[in-house]
Parts: sequence; structure tokens; C-alpha cells
Amino acid sequence: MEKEEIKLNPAITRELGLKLLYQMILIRRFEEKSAELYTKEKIRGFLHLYIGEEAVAVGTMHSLTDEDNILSTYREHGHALARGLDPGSIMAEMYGKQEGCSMGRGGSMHLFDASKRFFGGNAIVGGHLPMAVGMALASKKQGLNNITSCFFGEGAIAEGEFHESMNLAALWGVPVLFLCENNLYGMGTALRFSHSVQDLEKKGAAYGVESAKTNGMDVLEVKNAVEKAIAYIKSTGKPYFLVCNTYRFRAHSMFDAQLYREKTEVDEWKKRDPILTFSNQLLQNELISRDDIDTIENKVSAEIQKAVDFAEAGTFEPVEDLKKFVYSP
Amino acid sequence: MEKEEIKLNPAITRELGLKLLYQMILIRRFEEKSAELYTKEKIRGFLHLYIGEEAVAVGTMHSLTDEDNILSTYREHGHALARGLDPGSIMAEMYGKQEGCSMGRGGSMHLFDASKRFFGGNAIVGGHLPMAVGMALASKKQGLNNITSCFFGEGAIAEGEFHESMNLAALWGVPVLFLCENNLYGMGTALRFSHSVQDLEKKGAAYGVESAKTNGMDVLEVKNAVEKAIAYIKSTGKPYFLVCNTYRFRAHSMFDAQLYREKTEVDEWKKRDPILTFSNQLLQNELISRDDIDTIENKVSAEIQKAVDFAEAGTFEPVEDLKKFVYSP
Amino acid sequence: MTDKTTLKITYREALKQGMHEALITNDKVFLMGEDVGRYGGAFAVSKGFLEEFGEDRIMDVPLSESGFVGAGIGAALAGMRPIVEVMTVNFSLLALDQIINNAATLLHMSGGQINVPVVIRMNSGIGNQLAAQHSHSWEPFYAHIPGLKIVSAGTHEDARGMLLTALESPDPVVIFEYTSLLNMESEIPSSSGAVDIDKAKIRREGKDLSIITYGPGVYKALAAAEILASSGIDVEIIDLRVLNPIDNETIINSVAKTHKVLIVEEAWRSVSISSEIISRIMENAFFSLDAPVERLCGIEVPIPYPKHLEDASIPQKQDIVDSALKMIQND
Amino acid sequence: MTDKTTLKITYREALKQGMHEALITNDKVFLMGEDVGRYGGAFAVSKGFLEEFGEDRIMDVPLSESGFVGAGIGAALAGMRPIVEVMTVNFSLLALDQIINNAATLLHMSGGQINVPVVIRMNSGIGNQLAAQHSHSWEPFYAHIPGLKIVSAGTHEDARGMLLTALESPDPVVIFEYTSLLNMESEIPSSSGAVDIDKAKIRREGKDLSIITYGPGVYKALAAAEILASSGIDVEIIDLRVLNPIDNETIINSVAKTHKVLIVEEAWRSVSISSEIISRIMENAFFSLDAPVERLCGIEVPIPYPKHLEDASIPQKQDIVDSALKMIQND
Ligand SMILES: Cc1ncc(C[n+]2csc(CCOP(=O)(O)OP(=O)(O)O)c2C)c(N)n1
Ligand SMILES: Cc1ncc(C[n+]2csc(CCOP(=O)(O)OP(=O)(O)O)c2C)c(N)n1
Ligand SMILES: [Mg+2]
Ligand SMILES: [Mg+2]
Repeated sequence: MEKEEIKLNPAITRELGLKLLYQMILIRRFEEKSAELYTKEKIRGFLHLYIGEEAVAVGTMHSLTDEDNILSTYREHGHALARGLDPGSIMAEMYGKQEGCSMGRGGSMHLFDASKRFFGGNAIVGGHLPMAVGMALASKKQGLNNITSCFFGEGAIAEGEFHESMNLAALWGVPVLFLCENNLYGMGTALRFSHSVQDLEKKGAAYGVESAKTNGMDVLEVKNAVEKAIAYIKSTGKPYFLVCNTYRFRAHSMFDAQLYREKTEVDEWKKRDPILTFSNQLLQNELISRDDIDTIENKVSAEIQKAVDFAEAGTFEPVEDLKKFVYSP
Repeated sequence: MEKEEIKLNPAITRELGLKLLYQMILIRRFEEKSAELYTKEKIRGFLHLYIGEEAVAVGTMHSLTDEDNILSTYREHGHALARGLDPGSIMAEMYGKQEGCSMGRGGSMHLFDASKRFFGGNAIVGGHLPMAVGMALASKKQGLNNITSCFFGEGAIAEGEFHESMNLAALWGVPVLFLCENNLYGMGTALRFSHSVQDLEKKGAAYGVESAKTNGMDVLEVKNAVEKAIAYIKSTGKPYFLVCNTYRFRAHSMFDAQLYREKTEVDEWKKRDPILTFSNQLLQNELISRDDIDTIENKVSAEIQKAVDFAEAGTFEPVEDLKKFVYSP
Repeated sequence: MTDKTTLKITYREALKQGMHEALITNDKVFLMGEDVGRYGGAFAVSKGFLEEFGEDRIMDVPLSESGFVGAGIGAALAGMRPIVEVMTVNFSLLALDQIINNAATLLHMSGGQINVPVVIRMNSGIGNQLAAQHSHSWEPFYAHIPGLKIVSAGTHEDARGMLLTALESPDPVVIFEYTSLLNMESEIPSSSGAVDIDKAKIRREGKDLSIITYGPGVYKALAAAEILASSGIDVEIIDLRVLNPIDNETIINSVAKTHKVLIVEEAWRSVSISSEIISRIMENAFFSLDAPVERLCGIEVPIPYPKHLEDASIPQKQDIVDSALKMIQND
Repeated sequence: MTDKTTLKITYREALKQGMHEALITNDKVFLMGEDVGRYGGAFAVSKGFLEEFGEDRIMDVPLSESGFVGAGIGAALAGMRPIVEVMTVNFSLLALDQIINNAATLLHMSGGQINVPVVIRMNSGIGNQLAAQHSHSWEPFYAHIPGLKIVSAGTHEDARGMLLTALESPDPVVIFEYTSLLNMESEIPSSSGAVDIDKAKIRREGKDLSIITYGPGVYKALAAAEILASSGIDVEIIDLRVLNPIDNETIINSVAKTHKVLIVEEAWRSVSISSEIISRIMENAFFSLDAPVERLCGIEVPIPYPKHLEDASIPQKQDIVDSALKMIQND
């Protein structure tokens, strides 16, 4: 495969290109299907789509190991898929079936898979940041070499939990990656209405936490930035704060008339679609061909069908089991 | 009086010098007496002494107007006295008498005087910062020209409320002075164990809040710094963050064996005693004489005796009134 | 008489009208909360307000529950009349210290000098499969706190009118509104306005059994009453409305009449409003009882996502009917 | 037999010994909290621990209740056995979201995959004239939450032993300890160790009246019982110990024996542990009652600073004696 490496920044193999593109397409199509199933009332509750932000999850997850811990928000389908959770178990979860990755108890906002060290799916904005610090603290105490990666939106940065967590992580010197997905809106509140300082990466300095920003619409830029962050964390044992600037193409959730932004703004950002961007990069560098994309689309399409079939065939927990999982058996 | 101005930095009048010195001595003696009364069990509960930090309250309060709002912590005797609350009503409050400034309901940690716009006496660390922002917001909405001054310790900066309040104040552009009394310890936890970044004034940048630090052991330096801050706030309508570096000479409260610091450290700081420093400045510049200091001490001594007499003569609320002040009449 | 004309509106619209009236009538009133402005309110309750009243009076705030609720309290201290919207009760835990240690306590700590005229509105209860972190019913927490007035808008009239009365109170008022009722339509008199926030209300008179409830329990109980009526059972329905301080009198009078009580509550069972109501009946009407008071409450489980488990977690109309029947038949 | 030898220790010392044993026996255990290290603990409970166990195991934390309690939860998720000390319950409101929405809920939300073996200790109740913001009793809040085990150390043995058992639980446990008991001395068996945290305990057997209580109420009730005994009245005293899930059986058996119940609680009256106990008696032992259950609770006022008002805010020994006498004499 060495011969296939060409001048992309950074140079990547065809294999890696295909893998990353595949993951982004999988997330995109999975979520499009989810939206469709939502309107069919197969999926209920809140459904927060990640469409437009795929480069962040995919670019990040690639560099994490099986031992690393991951915590995410309610907008976590992309993270879960990129982490390798089975699409069927995610879909079944959103159907509320007991074959789901959280036994159906959690739904879209609470995807969990302990075997993949995927610790949710947390729906209180900012509420998982302190836990991430604690998991990293446990790693330090146990002499482990893993890191904890914590995803959150730019809205979460206004919460006191962000502040407390950054300070604690820096003070204790623990290996946590604070990864902010700045999609410019927290529900309908634009960045400029939620933060007095909008260059969010500047907030790291208040805690002495190494910080950087990156273009969250470009999977390779994210990958580079994350690799740098991980290298720093692993070599110093200290936290790192990475801001990925991105955009959500869809509504905040399925209940959102998007009164707070112009359609032209959305269209402008769509031109920077991470999947388009990356497939063009790969095509222009002749790493892949149009056929490869078709192959991926077909594969993804089959996988999603399989996931839906799995969810459809799933079963509901009996009502008698209602009080399960309140306390350990 | 003009002729009496001499080269102090800044030049001050004899009158002002006497006033500031008097206030600092009043606070010092008042608290020494309080400690004595605590051991006599006249005062109970928590008693947090301000001794060593007098320059901050006195240097700040001098520049605030009657219209400005003040919020403080549980270590607020100094602020209350410098604001002009009657020493008798404060002492009676600590005795739990209904002649106290909070009807005896609050005690040492909850001194209030609405007529002086002195809004406590708040004992949840960091809990009053959001209220301070709200009071400043109300000023802005009502087109008032006053500011809100909020005192807190360096320990409070670790709380999420600090972060949220700084961001809100900056975002909304409201006239609040965040005044941190950095006495290097929060109970027994030294600054280096509570903050990853110990130059606290650097935290302002994360919010775009204008910030500065000053020598909290020198009343004139505090006064200068506060005047600058107030000028900024009044001309821009924006918040300001001022860190006064100071030291508490006494224990955190009356239950504290001070295991966490060396006596030599305390002694070193005592050489910078703000009262000593300021009286020497005044003496060396021949603004005042030793006799003036004696006069102040005598006056203060009489006032404190009066305050104690007032408290002693005070009365306890009848038990039947227990449920008063839960709801408005 | 115009008094007799009615208006068919949703609960959402009722909330909106109340708030609109408050904003029109008193220029000290302003609304602050997450997404109340540009988004139009998480539940579209304040849609259009930003355009009508401007940024000064309709303030979008960052995700900082402790910060902005505290700021609301501060603004109230300093002469304004804030309506603070906490999007849902679920996030109010982050502001609980502000509400308890400041809003509820300042009047007392200051020996009566300082009033805190703040109104805090929150959406409460089970939405529609929103799962464990987004389905809380925190009425029991807030009702425990002296210094707070806690009201619960279980009907369209109360949704329309409670806020207006709350804004007259010199003390902090917390208003619970209900996600599950937002789209529900009902007729209210077109003249509806401020309502008292002191007393419980008998929503239906009856003689066989008292059903005491609040919030989403009210319409469920009324629907159950219709079914029971067709079996010849005549239940009285009390909507508590005010959860702190609780109106004992209305409860005790009803027990004296029916001698049997069923309590319906969506919050978790242990240490709840229903516990308190049972205690007050024990203390004040024990000898009026023909049988032990019973209650239908939220099952003690974090609310599960799937519809069938969510439904099973809280009392439903049919559960009320069944329990009532059993209580009457045990006679 | 060494089993019979006893040790006279303060409640503080009992807490300290329990924690010391935990730290010695399990190297996954560590203590984190404000001032637990260099200061020696706000109440001197962990004095000397830092020197003995080092910084890794005795961690001073900044004033960041949400942050460090959440970090404790995270550390528990990732294989450690943290003891998180929240200096007093008063500050725990700032961490309530972490405790409820994370610690109590993760097991359920994850469909049973994720345990949260964290122990959270808090000092509770009225200290000594610490006024409104520093005198809370939050047992009623925590006991409302499914997923948490809530225990209350009302005696020296429980102060010594509850922590050890809590550290065996796969689920989160909150331990209430009491400021007002810290300096009190009592004899405990020198062999005292882990105690069950499932059942209530009869602290004194009696036949005339059941007094149900927890926390600082236990010793007060025992003292009252002595006085009552001298008037020939024989009361049974139940220490609830476990506030969630509550042990119904012990309560119901006692009611079946005495037919009369007085509940003693320091927390505010409305929506409290006592409300719940009354409800359970109503539901399970109504026909055993000779008279309505009565309760002595915290008066519903933010706790005032002056001693005489503070004392009047919570039930005192004499109040228990008076109420018991009245209940017996009304026979
Ligand atoms: C503490 C809290 N407050 C409010 C909400 C309601 N809410 C859910 S998502 C959201 C916006 C969050 O924005 P951001 O952090 O930028 O994440 P994004 O949704 O853009 O990915 C809000 C306000 C919540 N879930 N938790
Ligand atoms: C939220 C909260 N947590 C803990 C405490 C207990 N406590 C009281 S004062 C204090 C130290 C505060 O330090 P700092 O802010 O520096 O103020 P200082 O006492 O030094 O003036 C602590 C931990 C409290 N009152 N509130
Ligand atoms: Mg966002
Ligand atoms: Mg300090």
C-alpha cells in the first residue's frame, strides 16, 4: 500500500481514506434514516442529529485506543458509530427495544457501551465533564496509560462545570481531552449571545490548559489536531482543550423551526460539507475513485437496512421488569 | 487644608489619612473585641476575622457612593464597618439580639443593612456572585448610574458561579466590580492547591473582563486601584475584576488549629500589617503625629465600648416570633 | 354578558397569554431564560415576544442555570420584576442553591429587610419519552422549602392566571408548568385573568371519594371521574394548586364529606407531595376516614425511554378508575 | 471475651476509625473533599490522614462541589473506590445534579451496564448557631431519589461502621453524619466494625408507644425514654438508619405492638421523612393504630442564629417527653 500514499496533508493511505470516508457516510446515512424513522414515529423522544459535524467524531475516534474512555452528549450517534458501536444496537436503542445498546432504557440521548468504554450519551449539558476528569484521575491513580476523551458543545462552556472541570484537571494533572464541538449554536442561541469571548480556545489559558482550535469540517485537520493533543496528553499526563469549529446542518432537535438563523447561512456552511470536502480531497489526489464511493454507499445502505431490520425485530422489555436497573441485583 | 498635602502616592489630605486610618483601626479593634467576646461565649456560631485585610475594605469602600450596592461574604465585619453600618448594630447582631442589623436572625455571617445598600453577609462561597450580576443588570435596565461591588475570596474563584457570573456580566455589559480578596488560603487550602493558574487576575481575559491586581496590604494602593476600576466601570458600563493580594493574620474561623501554614509565614506577613504600613506612611510624611493615633485609638475604644454596651443591653426576640420573616407580612 | 363567552385554547397559548399580559402591564417585568427569545422558547411559549418587546425585556441567556437564576434574584432585589424561565425542572438542580439559599432565605437572614420578588417558571414532568435525565418531577423538593411559594398549573385557567398573581407577591414564587399538557386544548372564559394562588380548588364536587391531585393528575382524574360516574360513583376532585404552603382546609372538608381519599401524583412516591397530604389527613382528619388513604404515584425508577415503560411509570386514567372502584367496592 | 470489652469514644473518633479502617483495608479507597488533608477535615475527622496515607489517597480539593463530586463519580466508574466528603449538606445542593442525574441514574440509563460505586459523606443538621445557610437537613431530598442508598448515622456504632458496609455496595451510597453529635462520647464494643445498611434498628424495646426517628433524634429520644420510664411509660425507639429504601417491616411490627406512634425529625416538617413514615403506616398499619400518628419536626423557618430560636426550631428532649405523655394520657 505504501505506493499509494500521495500528497495530502498529512499523507494518508487509501485504506485510511476509505475508512474515514466510510465512517462519515455511515453516520450521515444512519442519521438521515433516523430522521425518517422519527417522522414515522418509530423513534421518539428527543433526536439530535449530528449531520454536518461528522468530521469531528470520525477524525477524533480514529486516534483513540480501545483502552481510552469516551463520554459524549445527547448528540452522540456519530461518536457511538465512529467508536464502533453496532449500528443495529444503536437503532434498536432508539426504538426502545431491549436489544438496544442500553437495553432500550436510554434512547437516542443515552447510548452506552461499557465494552467499548463508551460512557454515554449524557443529556445534562456540561454534566459529564466532571465525570471525565474523575475517570482520568482514576487512570492516573491506577498508573494506566489511557486517556479520557470528553465531547461537548460550545454551549456547555458557559456552565460552571466547564470551569470547575478545567481547573481540577489542570490542578491534578490528569489525562483528559476536552473536545468542544463548536457548531455556533446552543439550541437557538448563537455563540455571540452565550460567550463574551468567542475564540473559545482562549479559555484554556485561564487554567494553564494547553489549547488549540481546528477546522471541524475537515476530517484530516481534526485527525491531526487530535493526534497532537493525544501526544501532548500522553507525554505530559496533562489535560488538553481542543475546539473543533463546525456547524450543524439540521435543526437542534426534531422540534425546532430554526427561527434563529438564516437559511443562507446554513447553505453557506453546506458548501463545506465534511463528506464532500473529504471525498473531493481523496478524488483529486486519486486515492479513490467514484466507484469507491458508490461501493461505500452501497455497503452503508445495506448496513443501515440491517440495523433497521434488527431494531424492527427487537422486542420490548416486559412491563413487569419496570423496576430493573434501579439498584444492582 | 490644601497646604497639608504632601508627597504620598497619591497625595492625600490629612483628613483623608485620618479617616482611612481610623476605619482600619476601628475594624481591627472591633474584631479583637469580637474574638474576646467569642471566647466569653457572648458571640457564637462561626466567627471569621478580617484582621490583616483591613486595607481592602477601607480602600474600596471610600470610593463607593451611597447608591452603590455591596455584597460580601461571611468574613464581612470589615466591609460592614467601612460601609458605615453602626458598630452597635453589628455587635448586637453577633449577640443575636433583635437590635442587631439583621434583627439578630443572621449573626456574624449575615450582616445586612438595606438602607446602606449592604446586601449581606453571604455564607455560601460564590453564591452571591450571580446576584451581584443581577443587581448590576437591574441598574442598567433602570438607567441608574450606580455600580455593584461584590467581595469574595480567592477560594470562590474555583466555583462555577465565578465563571458563570463573569461571563454573564461581560456578555450583558453590566456595571459590577468583582473584588477578589486573595488571602492565599481558603480555610486550610493554599492557593496552589485550589487553582491551576495562581495569577488570578489572568482569569479576566477568558471573559474579556478588564482585570488588575493590587497590593491589598496598602490602603492607598487599593484606593487607587479601585478608583481606576470604578472610573472604567462608570465610563464603559462594563464589569471589572480586581484582585487584592492580602493575608489573613488569624485563623479561618474560631475552629482552626492552622496546621496548614507555618507560623513564620504569618509573622512575615505581619510585618506588612496594613495599619502599621499606613500609619508609618502618614507619620513619615508628617501628615499626622503619634498623638493623632492615640486620639483615634481612644475614640475607637469608646465606640467599641458603646457597641458592646448596646449589644449587652439588647433584647432577644420572643420565641413566639420564631416564624417571622419566612414570608412577607 | 361577555363573562360567559369562552375561548378554546391550548395550554401553551394560555401560558403565553398570561406572560404577554404581564409584559404589557408592568414595564419592570422582563423574561429571562435559555432560548426564550430568538428560538421562541423551548416550548414555543414566548414565540414572537422578542420581536414585540425587544432584547431588553426578552433576554436569551447562556447555559448557566446557577448564574442566570441568581441574576434574576439579584435583579429582583434591585427593583425589577424578573420572570426567570428555567427551561425544564431537570436543569433547575443546577440553580437549587440559588433558589434555596438566596431566594428563599434572604428575607429571613436579613431580619425582614430584603424582599425577593422573583418568579421562576419551570416546565415539569414527563414529556414524551425524554428518558431519565429529562423527565423529573421536582415538586416534592421545592415544596419542602419554607420561604418559597410553590404553585402548580394543572389547568388552562391556572396556566393563564397564576403568573399574574405571582407577580404581585413580594416573595419568591416557583410556578410548575407541564410539558405533557402543552398541546392540550380546553375552553376557558375569555375574561380569564389572575387567579388566587392561596387555595386548593375543588374541580369536581362529589360525595363518594376524594381524589386529591395536582399538575397533570388533574385532567386525568377528571377523565377518570367521568368513567366512574357512569358506574354511579361520584368522586370529588381536588386540585392542590398550591404545594407550599398547602391549603389544609379544603382537603379536610372534603375528607369530612367523602371519608375516603385517593391521591394521584406523578412524582416518585417516597417523600413526596402525596406523603405530605397523607400526613395532614392523618393529623387532622384521622377520625373522618373510613379506610386508609391510598395513593397512586410515580414508580420509583429513573424514567425509562420506551413508551410502554414510561406509561407504566406514572398513574394513568385507568389506574385511577381501577383504584377508585376497588376503594368503593371494599366498602 | 474481648467481644464484651467496650471503648468510650466520641462520634468524631468513631467516624475517624471507620474511615481509617477503610483506607487501610482497600487501596482502591481514597478520600477527597474540601480541607480533608492539610486542614485535617473541617470537623477534624481526618486529622493525621494526610501524613499517614499521602496526597494520593487524601485529596484536598478546591471549592468546586459539582466538579469534585462529579469527579468522584467518574473515578468510581473507572475502577476506584472514592469516599467523597462534602463538607456539609448545605453545600451539596451545588452537587445535586451530579448526584441525581449521574450517580443515581447511570445504572438505569445504561441498561445495567455501568455501576457507580461511590460513597458520599456529608455532615448534616444544626451545628451550633450556624444560621440559615449552614444548618440544613437535606435527608428528605436525598431519600426521594431512586437509585441512591441513603443512610443516617444516629449512633456511634453506625458512625463507626456504616462507611465500611457502604464501601461494599455496587451502587452509590450517601451517608449523613451529624455536626451536633461530633463531640458526644459513648461506649461501643471494641470489636465494632461494619454494620448492616438495610434495616432499621430498635434502639430500645417498649410497649406503650413507638418513637420513630433518625440522626440526632435517636439519642434525644433515648434520653426522653429514660424520663418517660420514670413515669412508668415504656416507649419503643426505632432508629430508621436507612432512609432509602425504607425498612417498612420494622416499623409495621412496632406499630402492631404499641398501636401508637410519634415521629421525631429535625428536618422541616412538610414533605419530609416523617411524611413518608406516616404514609407507610397509613398504608400498611392503619388498623393497628389506636390514635393518629403524631410528629415533632423542624419548624418551617430558615434556621435563626440566636440560640433560643435555634433550639425552638427543632424538637428537643423535653418536647418528646411532653408529646409522648400527652399521647399516652389521651388514652
Ligand atoms: C443543564 C442543561 N440546561 C439546558 C439544557 C437544554 N438544552 C439541551 S441541548 C442545549 C443546547 C446545548 O448547546 P451546545 O452545548 O452548543 O451543544 P449542541 O446541541 O450545539 O451540540 C440546551 C440548552 C440541558 N439539556 N441541560
Ligand atoms: C459552597 C461552599 N462550600 C464550602 C464552604 C465552607 N467554607 C466556608 S469558607 C471556605 C473557604 C473560602 O475561602 P475564600 O473564598 O478564599 O475566602 P476566605 O475565607 O479566605 O476569606 C470554605 C471552604 C462554604 N461556605 N460554601
Ligand atoms: Mg452548539
Ligand atoms: Mg481566601
